[in-house]
Amino acid sequence: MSDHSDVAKHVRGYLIIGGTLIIGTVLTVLASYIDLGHHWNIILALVIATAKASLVALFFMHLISEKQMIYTVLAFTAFFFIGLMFITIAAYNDFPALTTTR
Amino acid sequence: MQATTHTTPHTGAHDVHHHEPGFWQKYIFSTDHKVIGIQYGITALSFLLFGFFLMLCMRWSIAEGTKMAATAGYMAQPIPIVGGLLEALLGDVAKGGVMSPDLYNSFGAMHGTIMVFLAIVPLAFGAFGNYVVPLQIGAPDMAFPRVNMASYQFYFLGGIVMFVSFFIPGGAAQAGWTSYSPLATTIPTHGQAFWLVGMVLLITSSLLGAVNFIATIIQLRAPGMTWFRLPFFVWAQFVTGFLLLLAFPPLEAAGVMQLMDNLFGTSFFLPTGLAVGGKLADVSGGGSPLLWQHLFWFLGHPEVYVLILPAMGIVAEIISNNTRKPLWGYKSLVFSALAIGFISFIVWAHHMYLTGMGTKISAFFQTTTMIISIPSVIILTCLFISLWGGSIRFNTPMLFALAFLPMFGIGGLTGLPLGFAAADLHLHDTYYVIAHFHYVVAPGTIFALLAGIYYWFPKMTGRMMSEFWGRVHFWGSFIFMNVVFQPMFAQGMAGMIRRMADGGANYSMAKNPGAIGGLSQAMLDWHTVILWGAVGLGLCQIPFIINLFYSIKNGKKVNSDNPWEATTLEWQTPTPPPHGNFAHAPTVHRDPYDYSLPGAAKDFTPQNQA
Amino acid sequence: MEIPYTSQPRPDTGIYNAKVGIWLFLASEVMLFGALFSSYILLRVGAQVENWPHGLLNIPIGTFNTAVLIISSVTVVMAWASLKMKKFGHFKIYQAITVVCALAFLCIKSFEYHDKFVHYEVWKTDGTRMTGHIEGNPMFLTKAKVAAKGEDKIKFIADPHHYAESKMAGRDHSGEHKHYEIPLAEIKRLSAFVPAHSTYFAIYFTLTALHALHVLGGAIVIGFLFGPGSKMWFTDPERFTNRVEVSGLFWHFVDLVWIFLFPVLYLL
Amino acid sequence: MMEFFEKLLGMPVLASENGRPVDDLIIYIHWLMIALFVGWAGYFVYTLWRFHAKRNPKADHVGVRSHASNYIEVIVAGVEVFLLAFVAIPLWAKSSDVTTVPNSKDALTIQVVAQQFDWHFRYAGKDGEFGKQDMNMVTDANLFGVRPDDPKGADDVQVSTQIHVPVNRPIILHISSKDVIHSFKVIALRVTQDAIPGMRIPTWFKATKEGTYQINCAQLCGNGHYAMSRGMLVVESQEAFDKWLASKQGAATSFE
Ligand code: HEA
Ligand code: HEA
Ligand code: CUA
Ligand SMILES: [Cu+2]
Repeated sequence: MSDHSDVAKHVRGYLIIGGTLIIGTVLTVLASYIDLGHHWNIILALVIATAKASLVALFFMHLISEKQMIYTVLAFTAFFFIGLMFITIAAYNDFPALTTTR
Repeated sequence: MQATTHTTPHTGAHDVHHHEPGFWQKYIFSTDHKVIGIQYGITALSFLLFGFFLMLCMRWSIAEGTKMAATAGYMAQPIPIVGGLLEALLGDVAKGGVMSPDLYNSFGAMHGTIMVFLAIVPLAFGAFGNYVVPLQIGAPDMAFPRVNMASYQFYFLGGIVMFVSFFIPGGAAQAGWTSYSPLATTIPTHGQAFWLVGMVLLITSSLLGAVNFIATIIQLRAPGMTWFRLPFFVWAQFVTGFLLLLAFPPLEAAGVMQLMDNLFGTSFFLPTGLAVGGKLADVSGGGSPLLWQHLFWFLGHPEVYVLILPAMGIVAEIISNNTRKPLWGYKSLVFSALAIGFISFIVWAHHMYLTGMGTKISAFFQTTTMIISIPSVIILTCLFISLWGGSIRFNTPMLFALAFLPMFGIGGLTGLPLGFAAADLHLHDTYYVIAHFHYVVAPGTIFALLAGIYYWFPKMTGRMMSEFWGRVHFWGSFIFMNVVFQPMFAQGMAGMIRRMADGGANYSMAKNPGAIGGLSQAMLDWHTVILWGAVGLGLCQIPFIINLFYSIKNGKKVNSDNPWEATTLEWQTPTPPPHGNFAHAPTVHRDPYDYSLPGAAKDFTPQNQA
Repeated sequence: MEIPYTSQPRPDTGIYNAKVGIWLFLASEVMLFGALFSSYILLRVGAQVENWPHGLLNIPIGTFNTAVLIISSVTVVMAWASLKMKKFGHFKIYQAITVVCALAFLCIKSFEYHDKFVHYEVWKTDGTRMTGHIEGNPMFLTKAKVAAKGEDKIKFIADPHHYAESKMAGRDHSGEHKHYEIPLAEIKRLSAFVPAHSTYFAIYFTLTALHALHVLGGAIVIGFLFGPGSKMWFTDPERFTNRVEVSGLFWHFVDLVWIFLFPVLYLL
Repeated sequence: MMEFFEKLLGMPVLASENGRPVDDLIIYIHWLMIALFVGWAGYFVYTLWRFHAKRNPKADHVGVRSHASNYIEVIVAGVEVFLLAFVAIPLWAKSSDVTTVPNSKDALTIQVVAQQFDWHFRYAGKDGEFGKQDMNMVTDANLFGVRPDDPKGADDVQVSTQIHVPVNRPIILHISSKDVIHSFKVIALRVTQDAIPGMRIPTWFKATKEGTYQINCAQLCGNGHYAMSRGMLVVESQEAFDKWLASKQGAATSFE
């Protein structure tokens, strides 16, 4: 993708991000010990996880500077993944009135 | 390129003799997309025949089952000819050559599985896709030849596993091709486990295939082959690739989970408070049967478009070629195909209306289901209109391609009532559904695939198949297909439930004279008609099979590399195409279907002609 | 004709074949793990609290393992960068570390698994429940298996606390490890923390095992490119670098999945 | 008109109020289908004859120039939208949501549990209230997971295979299953609902004709699926029904 010189530039970035990820991990753990009320714990943990994940995707996987084609593919994938997850969950929250589960 | 317009037979042989690979290298472990395509083709056709054989046995026992209504008590009839064989091979489930309900259920489940995953998809995607796509886009081969070979080998392995499962104690899977839990888990035999392992292998195969196809179409298009110069067939395969790539993994996940349920006693799909005669005493419960259905149909619906899109592609190619004019509305065809691919990911729960679905969600899925019917309407309309103004040649491929249109039309139209939850209330799980989808996949897709075989056979072998026997094959198949499936609409509308080992005899008026809403004798008698229709259908395939194999060596030689005078690139190669396909890399100068160009010398102008 | 763009990017798309391939493959992987995550959510929402035994996993170990994977991810990208900068030696070192990390991860995971296999829960007929160990730390016992061995009771060392204490009535929470002899007659169900124990452990083992398989696969590929595969550097460095990049992309994805698995399974 | 189409489509007898709109919907949509089919089929046959290479040796590169087809597509879409918005969706809301059952105050509620390969039913009894239930209590002996500690359950009536319901009165069924998925279907009453273990899903119908109706199991449920046909639903006058229910009072039912 890129010539040597700016790869060299990136190298420091990679190490910094690596460090950030470790810190993020520690944060998640600590956050899980303080009780912010069940939901907030979940949300916080997922936010941190998402942040870490995007770091990996953007920099380690170079998504920050990829080609159109790949963005397109991933956009569709993301869409269908969200569809699968949320429509299914929605279906579970929309049973006919008086339906009992469990 | 003029060089290729007069015949150049056996270039294949010439081309490869400098590094002559051995038999195994050349035919079994080949990485050449053409050989792999043919491997796919032969295997898939054999499975198609096998799947049909299963169904013949089932249809026989259904037709016999109906006899029981009239005379009180179950007069089991041994299956003629093969009954003894089945007993010998399968043991108790076929005692006395009679089809037991268990055997009926395994045959039904395996018929569905084999037809969908081992016959039609491998034929439409694996065989035609592999052979034709690289040629049509002017590529030397697939992007990843070794992955391509692996894809076939996984498919073959999956096929073996599925086939072997017939002979294990208790026989093959019995829970339908949909394998709904908890049934799939409560049946005490290991057939289901084999089914799941087989599926995981087949899914892996499709994934490898899909990655390869998409990468190939994106990366290996010849110079000048822009997106909107791709033949429609390539577009169809492209969309199909994405469906397989993104819809299959959820089923793989579900398959793994059901495997865990069956082998390690987990409860992914087993709810609390299940009481199957204490059998499940030791499971934790807490799972959800609906979860399986969601994951299955998330694949299941895109899968059905995997079955139809390549067929539409083939039909489009053949119609354009034999009307000697471009497809009408090429762009709307392409965008419709893309739309179908996209929307097919969000309609899956129209298979689940009766699993207790609230107003909001059902409204959503009814709407998306209606939306997705529109692009199909557009595609068919375009194909119909493409005929207008053409100069139609009625050769065998064209006959099959033309027959596809009304047959798919009927199947598609009857999908509409099923798409409305309230109408589905009456039609769900009746023979109406069976008729609906068989009209799309059997007289629909199968006809398209046969058309493709007759059409590309000369390119693969350098010889033509017999035109006369082709017509015999066509008219026979056309008539009997309808004899088999048309009555099922009536049966279904009358309320005949599917997957009944006795064809609904137990619900007949004869059985319960007192009850209102039983099946009339007339409805049951259709079974006999259908049985003989199916037998006739089978007989009509004999001329085809003979024709196919006979013509490889003895068919009439083609007098050019382009016997159909087609415009697309696969016809601009030597016949059969050598390893590496093109003598020298083609450059594309024009749209895929430049037939009857005003002022052109001939009534067709190949894509690579400046 | 030879297959084009195996190492040079295609002008109009700007990518070489293998990269398109791996991204497509990763897309399908997203759907695979996506389906499992959805299942996790639905199972969890559907479960009665007292049947959702989380908090039993060893968080420090989990954290450590996460760190191990992250480090390996850094080394992978560094390895690729080194090749870009024509430093083959560095590449070797970094990839070596990666492989070691991968193996370390797998070892640690297998110890975690074993811990669970010998840790039990009993459901007594009187409705009370206890977690703990059985004398001699046997694996995978169930009521049926005990009976099959012809024994009529188990020697049980109870944990001081049950995971669902706060939420359920009628269980045993005296501070210390009590020893019991529980007759089979009093046992409704006996299960180690194996997949069959509950939907939680079912999904936990499925997800982590599937992930472990990916780690193993990745380790093998990277190991190959580190060892025999690396000869290619001297014949076709361009293409070799691409291979390393592609294997790296896969590895990062495996890491990325774990980044979600860890909080979801260990912490929440 | 409607009758004609019912004959044409060969629809089975209809004996319920809720079934009427279902049949109507099926008929409307078939009008659209028939129109499309006949129209296109006619066109199809004509073109094949008209443009046979014999009659039309030279093809026209462009072909159809008009955009008539767009109108056809728009019309199809239009009809579908209409059926969706004004027929199908409202109808499903009505048939799936039992809280909106017409004059539901005098509705009769029955619990249904399917098992391989039979049906079990539970009436609330005199007090019109069911005893409490708990899925964790479900066993072969206690299919409904009834809590013995609840007095309300004392007068509940449990029967197998055959149920009786009063005519012209809305009946609400809470359908569940003990083992695998079945589907409760009475064709003449146009009522269908999957019976899914771990769930209790309500549906309703209002029979308008007295008589005995066949209960179908419409979901593959094992090797006895085809023979799960013993279930019968008897629609009778209110008086006859009351008498029958009284006769079942306290009569113990065994579930195997
Ligand atoms: C290739 C396969 C295929 C295709 C293309 C389709 C296409 C469609 N299917 Fe079908 N379907 C299946 C295969 C397929 N289906 C299978 C296998 C099942 C059963 C699975 C199981 O339960 O085992 C099924 C079941 C099924 C159901 C569930 C039924 C039930 O279980 O109760 C539903 C419900 O919505 C449905 C709807 C549709 C719709 C709306 C379309 C639409 O896409 C159709 C759109 C097409 C048209 C509208 C035709 C337009 C044509 C014209 C306008 C021209 C007409 C002209 C002439 C005829 C001359 N299908
Ligand atoms: C692609 C899918 C596909 C195809 C093509 C078919 C094809 C056929 N199917 Fe199938 N069917 C299903 C998918 C398919 N089916 C599914 C998914 C189910 C539901 C299963 C379930 O309930 O779980 C089902 C169920 C099903 C039933 C309902 C069973 C029941 O509910 O109890 C019936 C009943 O008649 C039936 C009949 C037929 C018939 C007569 C054909 C015929 O059209 C077959 C035509 C084929 C031939 C005539 C063979 C031609 C052979 C060659 C050309 C080979 C040449 C060979 C060489 C050269 C080596 N099928
Ligand atoms: Cu019960 Cu089918
Ligand atoms: Cu569908």
